[in-house]
Order: sequence, then structure tokens, then C-alpha cells
Amino acid sequence: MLDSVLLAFIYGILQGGAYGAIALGLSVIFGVTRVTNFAHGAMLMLSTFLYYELYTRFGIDPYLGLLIVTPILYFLGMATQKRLITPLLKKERGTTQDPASLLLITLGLGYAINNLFMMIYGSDYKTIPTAASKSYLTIEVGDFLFTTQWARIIAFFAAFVIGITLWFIINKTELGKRIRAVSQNRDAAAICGVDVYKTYAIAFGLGIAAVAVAGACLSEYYFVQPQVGTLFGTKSFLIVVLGGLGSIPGAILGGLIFGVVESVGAQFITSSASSMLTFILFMIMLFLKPSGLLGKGGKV
Amino acid sequence: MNTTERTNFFQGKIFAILGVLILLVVPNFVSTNVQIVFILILFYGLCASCWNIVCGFVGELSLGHAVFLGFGAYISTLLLMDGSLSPWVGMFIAAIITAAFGVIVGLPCFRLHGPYFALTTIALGELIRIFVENNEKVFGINIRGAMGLVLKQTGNQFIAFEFANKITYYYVLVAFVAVTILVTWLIKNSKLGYYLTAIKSDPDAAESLGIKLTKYKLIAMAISCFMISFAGTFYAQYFRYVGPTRIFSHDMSVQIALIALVGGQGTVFGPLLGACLLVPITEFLSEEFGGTMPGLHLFIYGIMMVLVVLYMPQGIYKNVTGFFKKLEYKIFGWDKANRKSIGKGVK
Amino acid sequence: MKTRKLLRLLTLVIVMMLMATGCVSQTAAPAATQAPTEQAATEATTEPATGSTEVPVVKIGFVWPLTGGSATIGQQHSDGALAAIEEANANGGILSMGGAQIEAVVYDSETSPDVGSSRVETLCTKDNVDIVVGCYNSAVTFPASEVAQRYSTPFISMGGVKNEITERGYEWVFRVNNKASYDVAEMLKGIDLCLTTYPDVAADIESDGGLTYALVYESTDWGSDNARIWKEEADKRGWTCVLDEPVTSGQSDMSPQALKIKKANPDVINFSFYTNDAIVFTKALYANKINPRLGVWSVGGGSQDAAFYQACSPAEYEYSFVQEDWNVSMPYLYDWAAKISEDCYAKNGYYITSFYAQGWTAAKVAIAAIEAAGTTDKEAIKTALQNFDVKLEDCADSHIILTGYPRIKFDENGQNTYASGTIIQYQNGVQIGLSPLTAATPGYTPIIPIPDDFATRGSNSKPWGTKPDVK
Amino acid sequence: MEEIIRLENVTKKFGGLTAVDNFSGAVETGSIVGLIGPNGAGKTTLFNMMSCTYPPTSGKIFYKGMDVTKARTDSMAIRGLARTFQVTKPFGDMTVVENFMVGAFLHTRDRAVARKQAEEIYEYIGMGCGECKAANETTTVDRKKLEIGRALATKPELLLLDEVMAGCNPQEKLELVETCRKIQKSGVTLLVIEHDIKTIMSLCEKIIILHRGAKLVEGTPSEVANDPRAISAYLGEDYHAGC
Repeated sequence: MLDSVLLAFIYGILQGGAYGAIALGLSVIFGVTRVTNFAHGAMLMLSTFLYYELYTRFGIDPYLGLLIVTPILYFLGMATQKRLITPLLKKERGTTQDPASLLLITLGLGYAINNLFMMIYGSDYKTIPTAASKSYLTIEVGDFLFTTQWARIIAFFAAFVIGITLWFIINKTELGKRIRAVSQNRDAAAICGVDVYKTYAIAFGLGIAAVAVAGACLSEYYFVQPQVGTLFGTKSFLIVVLGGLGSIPGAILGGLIFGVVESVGAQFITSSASSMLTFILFMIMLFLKPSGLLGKGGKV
Repeated sequence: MNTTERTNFFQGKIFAILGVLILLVVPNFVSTNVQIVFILILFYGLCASCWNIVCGFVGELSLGHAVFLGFGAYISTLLLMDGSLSPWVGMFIAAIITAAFGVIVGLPCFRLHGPYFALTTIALGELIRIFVENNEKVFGINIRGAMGLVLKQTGNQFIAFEFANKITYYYVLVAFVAVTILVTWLIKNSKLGYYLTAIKSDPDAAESLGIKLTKYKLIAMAISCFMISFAGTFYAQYFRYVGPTRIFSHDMSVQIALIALVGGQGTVFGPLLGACLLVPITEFLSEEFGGTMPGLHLFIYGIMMVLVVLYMPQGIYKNVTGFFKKLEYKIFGWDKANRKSIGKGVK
Repeated sequence: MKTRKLLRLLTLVIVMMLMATGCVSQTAAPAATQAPTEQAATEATTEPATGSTEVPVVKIGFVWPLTGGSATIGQQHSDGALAAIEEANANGGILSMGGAQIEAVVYDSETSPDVGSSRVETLCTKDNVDIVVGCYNSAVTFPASEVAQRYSTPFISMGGVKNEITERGYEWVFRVNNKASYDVAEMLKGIDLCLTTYPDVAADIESDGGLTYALVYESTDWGSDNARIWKEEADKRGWTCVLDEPVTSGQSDMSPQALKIKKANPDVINFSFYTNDAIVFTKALYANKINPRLGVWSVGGGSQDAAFYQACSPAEYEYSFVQEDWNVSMPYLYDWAAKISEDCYAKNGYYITSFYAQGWTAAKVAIAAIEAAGTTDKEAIKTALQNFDVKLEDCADSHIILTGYPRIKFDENGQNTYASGTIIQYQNGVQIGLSPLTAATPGYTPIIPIPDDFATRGSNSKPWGTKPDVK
Repeated sequence: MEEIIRLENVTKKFGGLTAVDNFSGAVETGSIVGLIGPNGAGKTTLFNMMSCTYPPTSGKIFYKGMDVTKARTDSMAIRGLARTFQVTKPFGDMTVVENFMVGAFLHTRDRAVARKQAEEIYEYIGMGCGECKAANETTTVDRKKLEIGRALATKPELLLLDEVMAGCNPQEKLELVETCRKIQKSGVTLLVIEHDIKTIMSLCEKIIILHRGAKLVEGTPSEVANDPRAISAYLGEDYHAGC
């Protein structure tokens, strides 16, 4: 009994790390621009398709493909902010705030991207059969057997690498100073000579680049399929809110909690009931402390 | 309010009246296949109008409204199947239960705003879907889990809400839509409507004027759930099958919301207009290209959404009515003075 | 002022009249032939048969899930059905109707019940097809077939296994493929075969307190239906259920489920998943070295999909049992089936699967029924279907039963009682037919108990789709 | 004279920051009181506590003798307390008159009645814009007036005005002062936050100076103007000299 719970806990942690890696970008984008990017899942899916194309056409492993895809997604993120969100922010200045429009535009964008890929690729489940997905890490001590794909372990550590990188960029660089300034008070930052919209675009780009890295790890062991985005997109939201919107460690912590609850929960109740558990956990959290576990207080 | 406006009732409304006439009369003369599209237009228009009552006026984005649609469908159908109760009665019971459920759900949810509210509604929708899919029985009621509810065909029976031809279904739906539009209109022109618009604009200021935020939001929620439950009953009776995977789906919720938003949230006719625009397009695209280019119609949904938010943040309602008004002036040559008085009516 | 008002009123009236006439003139033509209710619909369709001298056209409507959860499967159905029609047209169309060409109208159900039934309605009303074929998913087929019943249009159900589809007394609905209860019965029969082949294993199980099984299934109509029937049947045999695990579709890791199974330690695992979950589940079982002595039994679904075998390595599915919804030995038993398989590979890049064969057979049954009726009168087609009786051995020219059912004959409910699948086991990566005997690969027996050879498993495996060496 | 609102030892802390520190004071019915002090002195925080936007950390608030420390914001409006906001909060989707109607609906359900009252207030306030103008298209001064009018529409007994004259030119300020006087004459008690010392000195009967969250001086305009503490902390020597 204890064995299986312990193992479930470890599997949950591993899975949670991957969730966290995906959710990080979302958290950063919200923290800086206050935009809830409903197109996050779609961006993830888009990146996995780019890896898939690179792999099937040129045989490039997604871990290598990172070098190509991450910049592409970074610019895609910047373009999204510049072309779609900034015009809305500019329009809203001075008039009454309508935060719904920011939700809607990303929702529409996500819907469009998801279905565009459905149109192009159909809904086949594609896989990228690399070495990392085929080789397993196995620890066997008597009855105790822990085994998982290397790709999953890499995804777990990727969460921390992405997290630390983002944290470093935001807290330790000149660019980060601007980002922090803008996220705290956009008008004051503008007065101090920070190009607010450019900084927003960079932050959005960073968030999307982060999801591209997570996409590389995911595409190593999961499917490449247009609906993958929706699956992880919804989860990412729950995770980010649980951990605290805008908090980098919060996103990872939220991911780990989700993974563990799903996995350990399934040992005691049926799996489908356990997937309800995560939703319930999310809603309880929201009603008790809407700012999330590690989020800063404030009105929601 | 000047005299010309009163004497010319038709002024500025001619195309609206024409539109209503088309919706009322044309389905009589078209093939069943076109009637189906008309039914879908009104069905989605109805759902979007109900969504609009709470979300359009209060300004929060609910992405879980399919839950209430499903509640209506399930309760009235279960009453029919297990209680042999006519859907005409059952739908009112369903409506009351759904409204009560809406209030219970709304109580904690309305404490949240913006993305938090939207995400909670998504979570709620998924939660209910998974719950229904995995439970055969709830409180001793046989909800039949993932199998869904299947209505047996009994022939053309008014009492059982079953008709041989589409046109009868259509006119039943017309009645539902008319009631919903009327309710929306009444709300918009009453204290409730003013309060909701105030809450949407600025909750703090609204509260300082003595508006009980939660109370009025919940009233709107109750009305919205009450009405959308009728749409649910209609869905069940029309398709004669309710499956949790579809009716509680996230896609359904998003579709309802998108139609209302494209049409124009917070307006009386906007959601219906949105359905008139989007449903025929998507039906056409999915019929024509569904086999070759799956997802095309949903892609169009997404693109429309982005364009509307960017260029017509109020929805197409304002632009469409504006266009038809201009057209009217051109055709009928109304003078400029009148035009000004018309402009006054717009907020 | 007064004249102006009058003028306006006049214009209004004229505009409205124009609109009204516009509507009428647009719709007058179809309205005359397509007025609602069924007798008008038959009127419209009899037109080509009676009134024209040029080659008439016969229309068959298809609704498959081309998007949504089971899209990959629906695509294969569609491929098969279109290939069947192509072949029929090349052979001169419907001969009894003077070589009428067959036209296929294909719609996407989006794996959604309401869309599916709307599409069937469109087929019945707008396209005026003579027969409707679909829709794979039980949840879609169920309401969709009712629409066909309402429009008195013959409906050939293919793929949907829900028992109730042909248990409603609908005279216009015919199901070529098997019911869910047949699926389960076949699997249980397969297990019985294993036990009778190896009495020592059976004795071991008996001494350990009887057979235990675990059910893992996606929490949808199909999955839970299958689990329910399995449980009912297993209860009759006195087997013990040690795990009943519904799983929400779309899992990215099934290790927790694997742990649970390991703890429950069943003799048999039965799972029903579509492609994505089937892949993740199979990988997790293998990684966790779960080795039930009577093996892992899949109801089909994802395990019959080519995509599954591209994603999983042979070691991962080695020794697993699959209930295939067709006779897997068809391409080895019949030359014509082998040729169709080759053509399919040349065109679509895969050898025929159960889904392709199902699509093919359903289309062929529809064509044969129209051929037998000799007219597009729906009543006649219905009668032809009711009297439909074709045996596998008679298909050398007509190629109807690509699925390998011994016979197609519908009972009073419209169910083809001869529909059967095959229980296969992967041995060295090759599909070995085990049961029923007509589909068994000669010279093979099931490998039971499953050897504990994780270190070497799959090292000699041949690629998926390799023809077994018939001993 | 009767006191309409009374604060007893009210303290408000935001985290480590003490915004209002042990403040006690009262406003008499029918009077017009000014609340001044440097930025960050806690004026708006006091307003927010009086209108029950948030409760004080400690201390008590009495409105017409009733303890309202933990009352809800909306209930205060029904009791007769209305306020304006420093940063104007018009209902941008509505016209000016409709804004007033929202206030008027507090005492009526009838739309026609509300509209009539709103139009009366519109005349009373003397807005400079057209009736149909959307509220978010108005000028600064009209927005300030909109705030006042909307509050007035709830038929208050106590009106809290938070810097309604900020951002207005001298001419407009004069207009607003007149409006305030008119409101006071109609029987409404006024509590005014303002930065323009000259205006407030001429308008108010009593003035309270807040400094770092605590009450520094309280008294008539002339008393305050000559108080050395007030001069050193807020008014400055110049003002004293100029007087």
C-alpha cells in the first residue's frame, strides 16, 4: 500500500513538473501584462507541430529544435501582443476598462489556431519517436519498481530550468527591471521613459518562448495533435491560479500539487473521480484565497 | 422625445421588422433542410440571449453556461422518462431547479471577477461534465451516466413535445425566443437593467449608490438560468437524445458565449443577430467542407471573434443597425433632423 | 408632408412585396417537391428512376467522425466506403438500374450527437440520398439512426456497438457489425479457449481462488457500456472484479492507473480506450512490468488503429489480445481481399484495418441492397435489406464482406446476427488470429501464461502488419 | 446640534502602514465641513471608512447614532449617505441622465419617476453638456458634476465630496462652490475634501486638518488659519501672511 502511494507520489511529482513547465509562460504573461492568455494551449500545440515538422522533414530532435522554434515563438508572442493586445490596451486608456475584451481576443485567437491546425493536419495522433521517449529510467529494488521515460524526467527538470531562467531575466537583468517596472505601474514606468508597449511585447514573447521550451519536452513523449493544446491549456489555467497568477514559483508549485493530487488521488478513488478532485481543489482555493498560494494579495 | 419619432413608428425599425418577418414567415416556404438551419439559428440565438442576460449586462465572462443548458435538458427529460411528466410542465420545474442551482453557484462565483470568474466557470463546467459522465445514479435518480438520455419516439404528440414536422418545433422555439427577447427588453428598461449596467461599468460606484451587487447579479443569474433551461428542454426534445459529453461540453459554452459577444453583449437583439450571422455560415461551412477541411467553421468562429473584439468591441449589433438605418435614410429620404433624434436613442 | 408620408408607405409596401416574392420564387421549386413529411421525400427520389432516359444517379450518404475524438478512425471508415463505391462504379454501377452511377455524399459528425443527427437530416432532406450509412460512434449513431427512421430512409449502422441501436424496433435501421454484447462474448470465449488449451493454467487459477479481472475504460458511453456488459457476463461465470476503473479521456500519464492495477494483481486486464489513451495506457503497463497471466485484452477502439502501432513499440503490445471487429485473416484467406489491401496501402499508406473493412462492407451492403431493389424507392430498398442474405464464400466477385463475417443476414430487429470479430494475439509482433475458428491462423495457439520476459520482449518482433507464416 | 456622523478612535492600517491613526471627530447635521491635509494624510481612507467600503482596524463609526462600523456600503446609501470619488467613476456606457437615474432608482422602481427626478437633478446641477452625451465623453468639470448629481439622486442626508474641484479652472470652481452652497441650503450635510485652501476656507463652516493620519487641528476657518500647528504642517507661512 505504502509502496504504491509513494510511487504514485513520485509519478505525480514528475507529471506535475511538466504541468508547471507549461504553466510558467502563462503566469509570466499575466504577471506583467495582466492578460489571461486563453491562447496559451494553442501556442503550446503550435510549437509541438513545429517540432514535429522539424523532426519529420529534417530529422531534428525537438531538444535541438528548441534553438529554432523558441525564437520563432518568441516573435510570434511579440507579434500577438503588438498586433492584437496593444491596440486594445491603447483603446481602453481613458475610457472605462473592459477587461473582458482581453479575455475574448485571446480566446478567439486560441480557437482559430487550434482549428487551423485541425484543418491542415487533421486530428491524427502523431508522435516523435526519439531516443528520450523510448528509453526508460528504471529503479528496481525488490518489489519496488520505479520506471519512467527519460523524456518525462527531462520535462520535470525543464520546469525548473525555465523557471530559474525566467526568474533570472526578470529579477537580475536590465530588461527585467523594465518588465518589473511596467508590471507594477505602467503609467509610472512610462513617465520614467520605459516603452511600456514594447516591454509588454517582450514579456509576452518571453512567456510564449517558455511554452515553446515546454512544448519541446512534451512532444518528446506525448502526442502531436491539434487538441493537445486544449487539454493542457485548461489545466495550465487551474495550475496558475492555484499557485498564484503571476508568480513563477507558484506556477511550478501549482503544477506539482496538481500532479500529486491526480496521481495519489487515483490510488484511493477512481481515476475519473480523481480528475474531478483537481477541479474541486481549484475552486476551493479560488473561494478561499483567490490570489493563489504564492500570489500577492489584492483584489480579484 | 419629439413628435416625428412618435408618428413614424417604422422609422429606423423597418429592417428590424423585416428581419422578424423573415424569421417568422420564411421557414414556412423552405425545405426541411433550411428549416433545420433556422431552428439552429434560433436555438443558439436563444442560448446566447440567455447568456447575455447575466454576462452581457453584468460584464463577466461565463464560459460554463452549457451547464445550465444541460440541467434544463436533463431535468425535464428525466421527468418525462421516469415520471411520465409532460415536458410542457417539466420544463418549468426544470427551469426553477436550474435557476436555484444558478443562484447557488453564482453566490461564490460572483465574488470573483475577470479571468478568475471565467476560469471558475470553465472548471465548474468540466466538473459537472465529468461528474455526470461517471455517475449512473445521483440521489437515487437514474441519470444513466455517459450513456445519456434517450427519448423514445412516440409519434406526433403535442403533450409529449414531439412533432412530425420541423416547422412546429420552429414555432415553439420562436415562442421561447420571443419570451426571452421580451424579458431582456424588460430588464434593459427597468431598474434591474440600469443597475446591472452600472455594476458592469463600475462596481464601486454602483455600490456607493446603494446597489446590492450580489443581489442584482444573482437575480440576473436566476433569470438567465431559468430561460436557458427552456433551451435545454427544447434541445432534448428536438434531438431526442441528451449526452453529457456534448451538452456539458466546454465547446458548447464557448460557442454560446462567442455568438452573444459577436452579436453584441448587453443589447436586446444582439445575440440573436449574432446567431443569424454565425450559425448559417458555420452550418454551410461544416456541411460543405466538414469532410475535406475539418475545423474550418470553428476557425471562422475564432477569426470572427478576434476581428469583432478589435474593430467592433460592442459587437456587430451597433454596426448592423447603423448600416440599415443609413440604408433607410437613403431609401426613404428622411431628413437630417430626424436622423439626429434617432441618434439620441442610442446610448 | 402628406404626400411624402404616402410615398414612404408605398415604398415600404413595394419593398416588402419584393422581399416576399423573392422568397417565394427562390423556394417555390424545391418546396413543391420537398414539402415536409415522408411521402413527398419518396416522390422526389423516385423521379430519376422513372422520368429520365440518361444514366440515373444513386446517392448514398455517409456520416463519419472526421473531426473530434475518433477522427482517425472515421477517416479510415470513409476511405473504405469511398473505395468500395469507386470499385462498384468501375464495374458498371447499379446494373439492375441500367448502370446507374453511385454518388457518395460524405459528412462529418464532429463526433457529436447533435451534429451527427443534423447531418443525417440533411442527407434525408436536402441531398435526398437513397440510403444512409454511419456513424461509428454509438453515441452519434443512436440519435442519428432515429432521424433516418423518422424520414423513412434506410440506415445502415456501421461501427456503433451499443446494443440498443437495434433493439428499438426501428424497421429502417440495420446494423451490419456486431453488438457490444457480441464483443464481450467473443472475448470471454477467447479466454475460455485459452483456459481449455492450457488446463494447467486453468487449474492454477482455480486453486488461487478463481479468475480475477480488472476493467479499465474511458468514461464514455462506449467504455462504460462495455464494462457493464463484461461485468454482467463475468458474474455469470463467477469471476471476481478486482478493479473497476473509469478514466477521463485525455490522460498524459497512466502510471497511477498502472500502479493500481499492479496492486490489484488481476489475471485478466480488459481495457477500452480510443487511440490516444490506448497508447499512453499500453506504454504505462509495459513500463511497470505488469504481466497478468491471462494477458491484456483490448475491446478494440484504439488498439485497432494504425496510429497506435506507430506510437507503440512491438515490445509494448507483444502478447496482448485484441478483439478486432473483423476477420484479420481475410487478406491471407482470400485473394480479392489481399488485392483490396494492397490497393489501400498504395492509396492511403496503410494496409486495411477493421475500420477500413467496416466502411467498405457497409457501402457494399448499401449498393447490393439497391441493386437487389432495382429502384431507388426506399420501401423497396428496405425490403431488399430485410431479405438481404449473403455468405462470405459467395463474395468472390461482389467483394461485399471484406470484414469476413461468415454471412450477412438481418434479424427482425435489423441486427446482423452473423457479425463477428476475431480475437487476436500479438506474437512476435504479428497478429495471430485465435478465435473463432474461421478466422484462426492455422498452426498457432495462444501464448498463456504470459511469460515474464521483459528483458528480451520484442527483440525478435516483426514490424506491425507483417503477414503471419501459416504453418 | 445633532451629529449626523461620529467617528470614535478610528484607526486603519494597511499592512504595516497606518493610514488613519486614532481619529475622532463628528459632523453636525446641516453643516458643511472641510477636510484638508497633505497628500497621503488619510482623507480618502476616512471617506472610505465612513461609506463602509472597508471597516476600520479599530474604533467605531456612528451614523445618526447608530453603529455602522461593520455595515455594508450599499446599506449606507439607503441610510442616506452618498459620496463622490476622487477619481471619477462615471457609468461610461450610459448617458449623463441615465447615470442620475441609477441613483434615483434607490427610492423608486418606476422608470418614468426615476427619469423625471434625474432630469430635475440635471437642471439643478446645471451641466454644460447635451443630455444625450455618453458619460465617458464629458469634460472634467462635467464629470465632477456627474459625480455630485448621481450622489444627489439618492436623496442623501450626508454627502461626502472627495476633491470635486480638483482639475477645474477658477470659473468652474466658483460654479461648484455655488452648487455646494445650494445643496447645503436644501438641507444636506456636506463633508468636503479639498486641496484649494482658499475655496475651502470660503465654503466651510468648520475645517479639520489631517496630518499623517491623525487630526491636527479642528475649528472654524479663521481659527485654523491662525493655528501655528496648521501653518507649520500644512498651510505654510505664505498662506498665513496672505491672509
